[in-house]
Amino acid sequence: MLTRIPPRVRALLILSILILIAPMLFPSSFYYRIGTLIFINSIAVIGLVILIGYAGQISLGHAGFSGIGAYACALAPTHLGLPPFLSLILGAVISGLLAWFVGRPILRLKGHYLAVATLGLGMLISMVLNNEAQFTGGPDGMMVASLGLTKGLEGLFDVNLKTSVVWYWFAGVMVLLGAWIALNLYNSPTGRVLRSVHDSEIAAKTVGADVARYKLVAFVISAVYASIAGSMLALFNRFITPDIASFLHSVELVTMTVLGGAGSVLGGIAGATLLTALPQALTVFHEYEHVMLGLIMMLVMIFMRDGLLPTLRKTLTRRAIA
Amino acid sequence: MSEFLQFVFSGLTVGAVYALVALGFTIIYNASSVVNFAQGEFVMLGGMATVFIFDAGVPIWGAAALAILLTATIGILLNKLAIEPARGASVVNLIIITIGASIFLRGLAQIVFDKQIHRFPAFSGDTPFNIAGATLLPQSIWVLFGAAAVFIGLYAFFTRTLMGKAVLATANNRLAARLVGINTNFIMALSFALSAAVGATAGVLVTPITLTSYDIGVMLALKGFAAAMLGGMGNPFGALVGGLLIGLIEATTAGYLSSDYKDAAAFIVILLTLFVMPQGLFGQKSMERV
Amino acid sequence: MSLLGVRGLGIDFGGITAVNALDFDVQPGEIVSIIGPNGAGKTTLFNMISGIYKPDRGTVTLDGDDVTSLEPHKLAERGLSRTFQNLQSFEQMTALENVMVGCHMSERSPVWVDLLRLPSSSRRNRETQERAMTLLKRVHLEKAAHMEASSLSYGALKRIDIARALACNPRILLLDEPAAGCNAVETEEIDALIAEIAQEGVAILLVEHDMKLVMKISNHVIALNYGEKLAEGTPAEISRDPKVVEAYLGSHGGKEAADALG
Amino acid sequence: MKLKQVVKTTTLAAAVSAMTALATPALAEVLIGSTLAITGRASFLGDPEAKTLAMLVDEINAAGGINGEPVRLIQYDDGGDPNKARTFATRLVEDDEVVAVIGGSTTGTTMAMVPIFEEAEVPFISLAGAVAIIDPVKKWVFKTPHTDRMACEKIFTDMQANGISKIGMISGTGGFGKSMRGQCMDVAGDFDIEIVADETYGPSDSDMTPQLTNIKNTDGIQAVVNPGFGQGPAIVTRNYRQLGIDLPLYQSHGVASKSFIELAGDAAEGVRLPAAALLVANNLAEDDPQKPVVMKYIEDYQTATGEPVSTFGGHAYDAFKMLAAAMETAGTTTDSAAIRYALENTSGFIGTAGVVNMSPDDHLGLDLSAFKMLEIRDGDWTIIE
Repeated sequence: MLTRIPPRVRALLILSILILIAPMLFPSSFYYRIGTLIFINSIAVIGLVILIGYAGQISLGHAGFSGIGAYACALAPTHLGLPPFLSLILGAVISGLLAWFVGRPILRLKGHYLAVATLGLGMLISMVLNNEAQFTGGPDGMMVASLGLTKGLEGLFDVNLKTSVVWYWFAGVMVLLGAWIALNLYNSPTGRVLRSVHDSEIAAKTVGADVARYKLVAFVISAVYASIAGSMLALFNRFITPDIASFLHSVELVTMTVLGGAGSVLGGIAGATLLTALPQALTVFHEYEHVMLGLIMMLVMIFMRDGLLPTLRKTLTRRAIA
Repeated sequence: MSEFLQFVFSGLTVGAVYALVALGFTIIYNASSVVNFAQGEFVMLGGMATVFIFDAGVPIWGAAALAILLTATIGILLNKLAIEPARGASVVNLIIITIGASIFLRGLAQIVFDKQIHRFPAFSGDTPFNIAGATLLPQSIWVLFGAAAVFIGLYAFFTRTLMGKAVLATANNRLAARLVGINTNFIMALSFALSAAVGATAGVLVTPITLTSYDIGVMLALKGFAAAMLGGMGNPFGALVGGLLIGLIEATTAGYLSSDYKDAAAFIVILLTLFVMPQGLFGQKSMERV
Repeated sequence: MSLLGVRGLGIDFGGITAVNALDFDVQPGEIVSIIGPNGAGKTTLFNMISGIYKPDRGTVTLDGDDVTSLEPHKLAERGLSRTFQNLQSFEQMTALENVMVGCHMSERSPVWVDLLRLPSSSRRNRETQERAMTLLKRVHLEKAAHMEASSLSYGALKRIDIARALACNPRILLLDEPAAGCNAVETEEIDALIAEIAQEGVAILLVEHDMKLVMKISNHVIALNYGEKLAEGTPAEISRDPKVVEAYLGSHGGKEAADALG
Repeated sequence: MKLKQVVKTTTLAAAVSAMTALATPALAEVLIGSTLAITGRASFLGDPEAKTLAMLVDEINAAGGINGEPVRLIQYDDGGDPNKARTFATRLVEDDEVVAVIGGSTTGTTMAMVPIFEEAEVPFISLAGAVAIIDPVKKWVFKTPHTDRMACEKIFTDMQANGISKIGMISGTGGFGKSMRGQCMDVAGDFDIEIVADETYGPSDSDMTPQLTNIKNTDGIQAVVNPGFGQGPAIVTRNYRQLGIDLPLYQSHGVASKSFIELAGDAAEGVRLPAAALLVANNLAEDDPQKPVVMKYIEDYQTATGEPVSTFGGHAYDAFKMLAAAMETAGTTTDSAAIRYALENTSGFIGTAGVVNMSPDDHLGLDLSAFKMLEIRDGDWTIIE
């Protein structure tokens, strides 16, 4: 019966159900924070699913856009008097514009050259955030205004709410929204071109697709996703440091995307879930955390090349047939 | 003038290390089209292993040789256990695999060694040479000559020896190489061993100047990767020039412009170069075959 | 005025001349074949005409307009479409989706329309899907519509390639060895398909090693060797041309020469 | 193929079990939490801190615990990442339900966690340097290390005494260096000191001769200060001697461990820095009240770990001892408000950093006298006051 529902709707249904029932399994309110972080990471990862999974273009610098989003929310309220929510949009606009400006020359590059160019872009953003301490507070970071979600809801309904619980639902809705858009794209004229670029850029060109433009579209969309995720992290934590824009964070985002399965939105979210929750589970192993993380990355990429979720799905369908 | 010379000395010393890391990238890339992000870990292993073997009472030369040998073995294992089983995987997968390997090796190093910063004595003391008002440490000369020797050695290996030519043949066309009787698995193992040894050599040469700890690999891998791409991936001469160039840009920017933005200057130069020359300075123009 | 005009076209790779001083024309509805031994520069010629390589010399015109070195997607908009010798299928997409991508020019829409899945986006999706299905039927692959391209046979992929190129509504179609790797039945089918397309008024430029096919369907044949035009004429003229025979004997041995002689 | 299948299954199984291992039940004990940079760039801070805490918990449990209850330490490694630190802080408060927290090896992680403890009303003792942590005073936040501002003041006092008025500064761009650089700029005027050259270097830089050449060539410069920690200061010191600069070089309390002398080698000779008594325990006067405290810590730590002490581990020592004392004074191991009150009223506590006298306006409780000005002579620290 489930198979008659279009895959797009099915994915959104599964996601909604998971978001709804997960809190019933939470042993303490702390897990709302983990859930929220998973959702925030998922948003950035969905953007990368569009860039890496759909269009086949790698980026090792997307944390830079998260940094822009985060610092827009940190700086705009104090310097421009903008409310935090508009700051989030301002950050997304700036990230999108920057991606649009630098995207064209960068996306002419391929493979490892593209990797090093995006890496350089991310590093440059991270260096500005680190060095311009009079604005950004430098490496020690700065406080961020509150989005006022909890206060607003408490005022509306005259109840006492926990910030992380409110954020869990807010971020959950944002993930659904982000996933809805990415899934819309998948089977649309634009999405098809992106996916064709993934397999053969030349063939895509010969059917009349302006490949450079479509790659740019994917780059800008993914930058906006990363920026919104960065803004949300800043507003959720109410404190931000330039670490958010670091190379390691970029790598973390790409790893989440690819580990879970870059080609699918649900796969990306699975990757984000695994890598966000894993360090919490690995505290038991303490000093072996890095060894295990590295090992998991290698094993999954060697033995499950399409990522966790697609491989799992294939194994299950094969079993079902057998 | 003396100040400019000082910047050049600084840039060349640091650049020579980047060049050695970039050469390591090149060797593996040429044999397997893999960009090995664990390259920085080879440098770290070379330095850290030398420190610990030296502290155990082995003379410095023996310690260095053992450390290089150990790192080369780890290179072979990396190939055997992580790269070979992943043959045919996509670029992104391979990037994640090698980054995973680098995280793994770093994690292992902090358990096997420790998290402290270390150093061992310079080979020829710490009394600097004074050249036209600028100073140069004897160890810097070791680094520079070491980089030059590695480069010349590799050049001779690839152009003069049958084995070297076999590596190039494998790089060019794996199947054809196997058909003419080249043991391509051996060639791959050899390349990883060679690359790891070059990285470890860099670690040995440079530790007395830059010190070492379990986590120095990340930044070195980034700079070395950038240097290799700037020079044009796969070209050893490009790697050498790219490395030295980045070192010089950093040093002169720190000296003349702003020490805050010296790393930024290097990356801006790389970005601009790639915009104009998408294959790097000396990279081969690849013609898409359709 | 010819539909496609090639004048003095040439390109060098690292100092070696791959194609030189080529002239020819293709008229609407005409089937022109390019033949020649391996390495004669046939695919290079295709790559120059379709904008993938930038020629070093000469011009390419469409309807008299100079289109030399125009980006491939601009050429597609002007009605030039092609297939590939070594298959450039979108492997992770289904057969149907492969052809749907070919319909790109008729379904282009603003990105935000697709992102929000506005009704117009869904409508276009449906229309494209119907059209792509019709094209798949035309190449007898409707049964494979929902299979991933990577799981299809070489012969099937060759035909998907043609369907995809047809989806662009081309006025001139460049086919690079469409029958390579196909069995006798499939070759027959492709043969018929090409003739049918040409009858609809589409000009066809064909590279093909199967000489029987070439001699049977071509209006006009151009023989290349070492990047230069060796001979040009009707299939009958070419098969009698001593230079062509020698080029084939010299490089390919007797069998193919015998084939070439029909 | 079979191997592949096996690995696939085990990887999946590992992933699943990792997800379910998130929950751990709590017992009736004194739960003290800590999150430190045990790995990562600041691990040379977090590593001795973590080891010190583990050692002290064993010690106190062997002696019967606090108020007769055994202590359990829940220790997390945030790798110096503020986002992780905040997550662990939330976990300590909401999931582990600890009564107090020691941690935050760096200012960035500390500042990220502060709002959590303020909101949850859990006493928190930070081990990070910046003055911003306790200025302005936050109700539930304390710290044990001297502030970077105090280090600047101590250095400038020494300079003033030596007639130095024009200095160069070369600082690391990591959090510690950057913050201390700002504090030094702030207070320089109070000591009639002018900073005429201001250079920086990155946390993983390996050669600072260009920056030092610029400082060397600045007119009228009389001394150089190097705020920073990690390998940077050791390289700066070596480059300083390589360039033959013979002006006094001041390092910060960020290098206050024996390994700095080892790493910088002969070049360290003559370098001055402000540091806690811990480094010069042997040279303290017999009647110095700190002497028995620091001697015992040094001995215990070296026996427990086989490694030399650093002042960083000392910060953790002070924090734990102060917390234990506060719990004993308050007579409770559960009432966080009472523990906080006792902490705030700590007076005459003798730790490795000095004598601590806290108050509602001062959640550090150390003054400049806690700092000793040291000089490196013959490969060892000497007090020069």
